[in-house]
Amino acid sequence: MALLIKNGIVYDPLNNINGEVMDIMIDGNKIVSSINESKAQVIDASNKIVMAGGVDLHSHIVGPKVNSGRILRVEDHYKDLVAKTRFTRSGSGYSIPSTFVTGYRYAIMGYTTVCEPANPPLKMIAVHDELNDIPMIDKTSFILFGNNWIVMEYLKEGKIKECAAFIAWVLKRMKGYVIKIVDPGCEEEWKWGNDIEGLDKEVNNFGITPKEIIRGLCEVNKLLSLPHPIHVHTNMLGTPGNYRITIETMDCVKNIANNNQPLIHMTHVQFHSYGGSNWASLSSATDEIADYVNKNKHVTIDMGQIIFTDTTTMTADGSFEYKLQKLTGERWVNSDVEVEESAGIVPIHYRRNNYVHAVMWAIGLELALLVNDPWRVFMTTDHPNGGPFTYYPKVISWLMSKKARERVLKRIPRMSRRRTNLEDIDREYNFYEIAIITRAGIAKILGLKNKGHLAPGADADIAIYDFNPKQYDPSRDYKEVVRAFSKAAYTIKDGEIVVKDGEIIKPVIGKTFWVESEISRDLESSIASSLNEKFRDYYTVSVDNYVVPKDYLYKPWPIQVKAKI
Amino acid sequence: MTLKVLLITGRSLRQGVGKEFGKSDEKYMESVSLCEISPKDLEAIGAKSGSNIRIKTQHGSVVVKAVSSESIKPGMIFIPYGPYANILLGGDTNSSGMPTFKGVYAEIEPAIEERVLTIKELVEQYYSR
Amino acid sequence: MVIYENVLCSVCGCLCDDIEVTVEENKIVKVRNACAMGTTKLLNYYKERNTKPLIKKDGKLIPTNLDEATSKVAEILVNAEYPLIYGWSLCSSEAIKVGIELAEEVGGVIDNQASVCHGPGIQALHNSGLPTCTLGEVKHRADLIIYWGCNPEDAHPRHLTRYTLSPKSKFIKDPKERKLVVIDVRNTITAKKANLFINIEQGADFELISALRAALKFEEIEEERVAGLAVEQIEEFAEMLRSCKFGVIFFGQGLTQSLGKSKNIEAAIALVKDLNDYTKFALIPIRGHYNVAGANEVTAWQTGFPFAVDFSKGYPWYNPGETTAVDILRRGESDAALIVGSDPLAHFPKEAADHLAKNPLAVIDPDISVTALAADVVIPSAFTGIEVSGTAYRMDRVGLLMKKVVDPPEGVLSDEEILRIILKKVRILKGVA
Amino acid sequence: MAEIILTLKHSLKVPLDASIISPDNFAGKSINEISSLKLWRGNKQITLGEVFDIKGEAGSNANETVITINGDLSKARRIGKGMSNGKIVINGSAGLYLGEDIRGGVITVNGDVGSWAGVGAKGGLIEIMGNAGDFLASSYRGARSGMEGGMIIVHGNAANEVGGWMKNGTIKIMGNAGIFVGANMQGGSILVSNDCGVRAGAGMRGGRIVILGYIPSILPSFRIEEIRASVKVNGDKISGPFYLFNGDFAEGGKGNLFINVTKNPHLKRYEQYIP
Repeated sequence: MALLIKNGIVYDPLNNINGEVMDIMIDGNKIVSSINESKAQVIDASNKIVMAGGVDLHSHIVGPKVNSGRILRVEDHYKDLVAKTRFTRSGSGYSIPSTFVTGYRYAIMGYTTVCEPANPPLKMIAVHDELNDIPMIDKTSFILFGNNWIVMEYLKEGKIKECAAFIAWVLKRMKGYVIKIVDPGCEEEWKWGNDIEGLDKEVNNFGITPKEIIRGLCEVNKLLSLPHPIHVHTNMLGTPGNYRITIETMDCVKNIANNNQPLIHMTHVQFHSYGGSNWASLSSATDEIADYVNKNKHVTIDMGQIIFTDTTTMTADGSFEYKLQKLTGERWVNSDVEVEESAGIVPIHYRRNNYVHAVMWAIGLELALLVNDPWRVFMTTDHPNGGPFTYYPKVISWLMSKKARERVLKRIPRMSRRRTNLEDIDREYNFYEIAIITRAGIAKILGLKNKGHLAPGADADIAIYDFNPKQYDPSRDYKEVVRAFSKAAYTIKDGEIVVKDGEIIKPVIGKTFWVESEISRDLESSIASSLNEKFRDYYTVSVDNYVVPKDYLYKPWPIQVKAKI
Repeated sequence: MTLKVLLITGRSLRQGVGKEFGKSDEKYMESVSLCEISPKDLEAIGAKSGSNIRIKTQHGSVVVKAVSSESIKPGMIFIPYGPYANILLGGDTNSSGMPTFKGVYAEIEPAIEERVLTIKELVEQYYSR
Repeated sequence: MVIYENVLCSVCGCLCDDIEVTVEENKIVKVRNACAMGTTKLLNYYKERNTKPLIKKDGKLIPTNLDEATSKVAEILVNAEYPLIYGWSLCSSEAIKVGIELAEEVGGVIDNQASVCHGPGIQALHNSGLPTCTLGEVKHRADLIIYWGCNPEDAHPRHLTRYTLSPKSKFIKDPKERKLVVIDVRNTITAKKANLFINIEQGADFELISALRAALKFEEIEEERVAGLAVEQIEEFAEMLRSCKFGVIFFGQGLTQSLGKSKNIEAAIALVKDLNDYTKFALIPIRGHYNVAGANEVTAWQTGFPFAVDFSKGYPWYNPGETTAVDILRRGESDAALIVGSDPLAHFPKEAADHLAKNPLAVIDPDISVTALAADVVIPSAFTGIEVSGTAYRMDRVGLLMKKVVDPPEGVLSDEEILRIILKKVRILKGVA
Repeated sequence: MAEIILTLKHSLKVPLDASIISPDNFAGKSINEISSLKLWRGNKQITLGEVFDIKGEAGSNANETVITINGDLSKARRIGKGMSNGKIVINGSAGLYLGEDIRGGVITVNGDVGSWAGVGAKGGLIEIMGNAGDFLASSYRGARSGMEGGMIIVHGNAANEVGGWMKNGTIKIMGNAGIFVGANMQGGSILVSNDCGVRAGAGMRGGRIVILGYIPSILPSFRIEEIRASVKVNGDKISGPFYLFNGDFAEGGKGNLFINVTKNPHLKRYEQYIP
């Protein structure tokens, strides 16, 4: 069906459109350059903002760890129960919403694509079983490789091609999109209850260092021509003084870079930008981090903003969660996955009057405000680690309004203000930049050519927000920003109106996409045949039962790339 | 004579195999209509391994076959999960959803003259509307 | 003749995936690698089987067709004000998804066997968390394996050989490095294999754990004996726990069903947390049916709650003790029930099961169960993992895809298909189709 | 004081969510308005008037309103939810969550109550003339915060886990209590006038539990401190002598367990450990 969005105020940074009043035309599930207007359904978007559908780079929405979090936090659901309606299923929300509610709440905010950032391959049947139940949005999964025995063994032996072939095999068979690295090497140590510090200590039994793992996987990523750089949650998350290891991580792959192309994405950098030497002396080190990012084009980052609320931390960084529960005395889930990864979960309540939490809050915003190039910093809360994704409108308002930030700053501890830079930063984002850090830039770094923009040929995933920049000033009227971005006037998914006035009017099923990097036949078959034995020795399941068949996905959507091997 | 014991119910391999033959199969019935008991207690009530005994709790009473077992401590009996054990168990879960399947006060006595009901007879006797 | 390799076994929570099944003319003639339960199921499942839907007329179950039977189930559910939909541990994840949608549509309560199995462990998780791992972690690292209140040699016959004592390990070169401890009230066949058998007093697990936690903190225990054991023995055991490289406790219904129930598991979790200050330790519930873990997973991601979900007010609500099947039945609160892949008349205390038989009752099951004998309508379904494929979750929550190796009898549909027909009929009756 | 009288019309077959029955919700409303208040019976939404005969009148505000309910309400849940003032009298038994989140006022039940009575209580008085179920004045699952204030009196027996995660306030059980009295308790006082089950105070980190009758055993993670002549509960002095145990030190706790010496001769062996 044809759809005409008339007279919208369009922000489409990938096509250099900055607030022009124009029409967007849709035919079927694509944006087109012309339609038969007399047969099209018309949406009057005058005095409203039109953007491509939002894209979330990093949000823990499915997987065994997320679901353990759901089971852990029944009391969290009790305060946010969601009844069924004519169009929608029931569920529960707050920090770890049920699958249906997750899809609905994203769509209501105008988001149409979300990346689940941390799944161990062994649990991919579970992941896709669950992803199938997330309606409304397109989604994908990042696969954890940073502590994988087979990866570490190949890298130790210097078999980079074999390592790349193995990773291509996993991404294709298990239906994943990105090489995700969490606390490289250290999680293998944590599986013995040990800790290693620094990037240059060898992992016991494997004779390889975290730095070698990061560099090796960065090379692999290049060899496979993967659409997104390695996605790195580096070591020592959440530890005072960790900004040094963060810079060291970014710097360790610098000489692999060419053409100034990003080749490492550092995720939820808020948790990795701490100065000081203990919690009492914690300070912001965003000056150092932002300075490095500004000077080095091979790096992109996302914020990992925290929100003052009750939420749940969950990460493949199991050793961090062990330390966090010792610190807070909270409930603790740990879940180690054979051969591959670890994971942990601890509830947390970020409080405005807590010195540490207030510093963390400021750091997230500082990162977005001090990195000059919005194409290399993206908005996330590392949902639900920093806070539920439903707080994105609030984060947008903080970025757009110094006044909104000051309102919070006035109520945090004085010492937190002194140990951070936020008070002195005047920068305010405009809608063009907001469109970059919430969709255009993210689609670009994900290598999703049909997403994040509104030119003909793009997927017809569109958000329309009821905010008139001629009437309101986002700097002054930041509450209007929160209102408008919380409930999209319209969300259009694959050419259909699925949300109107902030309510779901049509439930749809989005695609699940993954990457298939085509490597040479010989290499592929030699790797595949070596796996039977490896699986017999290492796993408790056979290769046969490990892989996820394509038709297991409700709406499978492979993305092919050509490898260099 | 009558003896006071603690009743435990649980899985057994025979019951696990028996259920796979089907609930109407004799092997299933045989696997769940028995009670493991220590030789000492069996002697104390004057019964033999293989003879029928009656078990009573505050919730009900049922006849099953006694099986002498060295792995059971005196003062305790074991009945595999199944319709016979259920007659003897209460529905109070202490608000947990879980009834007390283990550690129920019971009395046992010989019932040489009595017959073990088939599962069909059991359902008809205990559950008919 | 076709030989299928790496078939999944649809009996217990081990979900062994290495079964070899030989099929001749749509019949399984040979089974390799499976345990006694698995072999028996695969070779006998089709015998004495009812393949016709049954409906009760004049007090007797008589054969009918699928259309009449499904209409009757839809009618029973739509007419109820508080229907109970129970079972699911012998169904695929795909069927469970339809079951949840059905429960939501009719405003009923959906519960699964975790309720009377590992539900207390899940309640403990709400209060305490759970340090755990997959079975492969145990295979490679565990030098101390504890079975507490469970007897895998009877209930999960391949557990020791596949996952704990005997499998090939990357780090443990000599199997003798592994120590096996069994804590039980009975000297079971598993206990007979143990390096150390702790014959505990019935119902005193919580006391033993309290004493162990005290001993780990080097606190003096002001008692001579706890849980039937000398305090010195407890202190020695605490030292054994503390000094292993990687320890794991598998717990079973000896903990979940004894005095204290969820509190026993909370205590065990606390013990394992304490132990992680000294070494690496994990806790794994040893789940019974092949997809009881999956029933919890799917229900949790769709509703936020793992079992016992009450949709009567349009949104999901959960509280074991309130919304669990046995409690609802004992209080006499449900007014109809649909049982799928379960046999509560064989497994619930009579006091609870009685109420099921008093109200309209429908059963979907491949077998004629004890419950089916008392039902108003019975619909036979295909065997998942033999006649139809589907997803199941191992006791450590690893999802696996079960294969189909033979065709179901003519006219016999999967649980999922039957439930979809019922859901459609419910929507027509409610006028929302 | 104005009184509203609700009389059950038919016996309840399925659960009734009676959370709207509270002085706060009735105050200032006419009989007609009260009759047409909506509530859930199973999966059906009905009006209060369909379930109860309603007579009398409500006060203009909660503290002037008394609600009397007659009938077997053991399937009615959440009566008096969140009430802040006024009075509810139930002539019969009540179901689950009686007085959930009560903040003030008085609930009297001339009968038994189901589990989770007084869960989340922050104030007020609940008096139960019969027996109480499990989790009396305890916490919601996963929430780790039990009763925060007020008083709950049970004249009969209470089942398991009385006062779990309790923070403040007073619970008095005049009869017997089940196992796990005051589990994970953090503050406040629990008095059991008669016997109680095992594992009293398991996981407690603070607060006091006073047992006047027999207790089969004390957890091994408690330590005897001394013998006290008397103890105060909510300002009332209760004479002993009492063994004072401290624990649960598995949780590094500073809770106090007072056990009547004369009713528990089997605990005499602990006296050798008194420092």
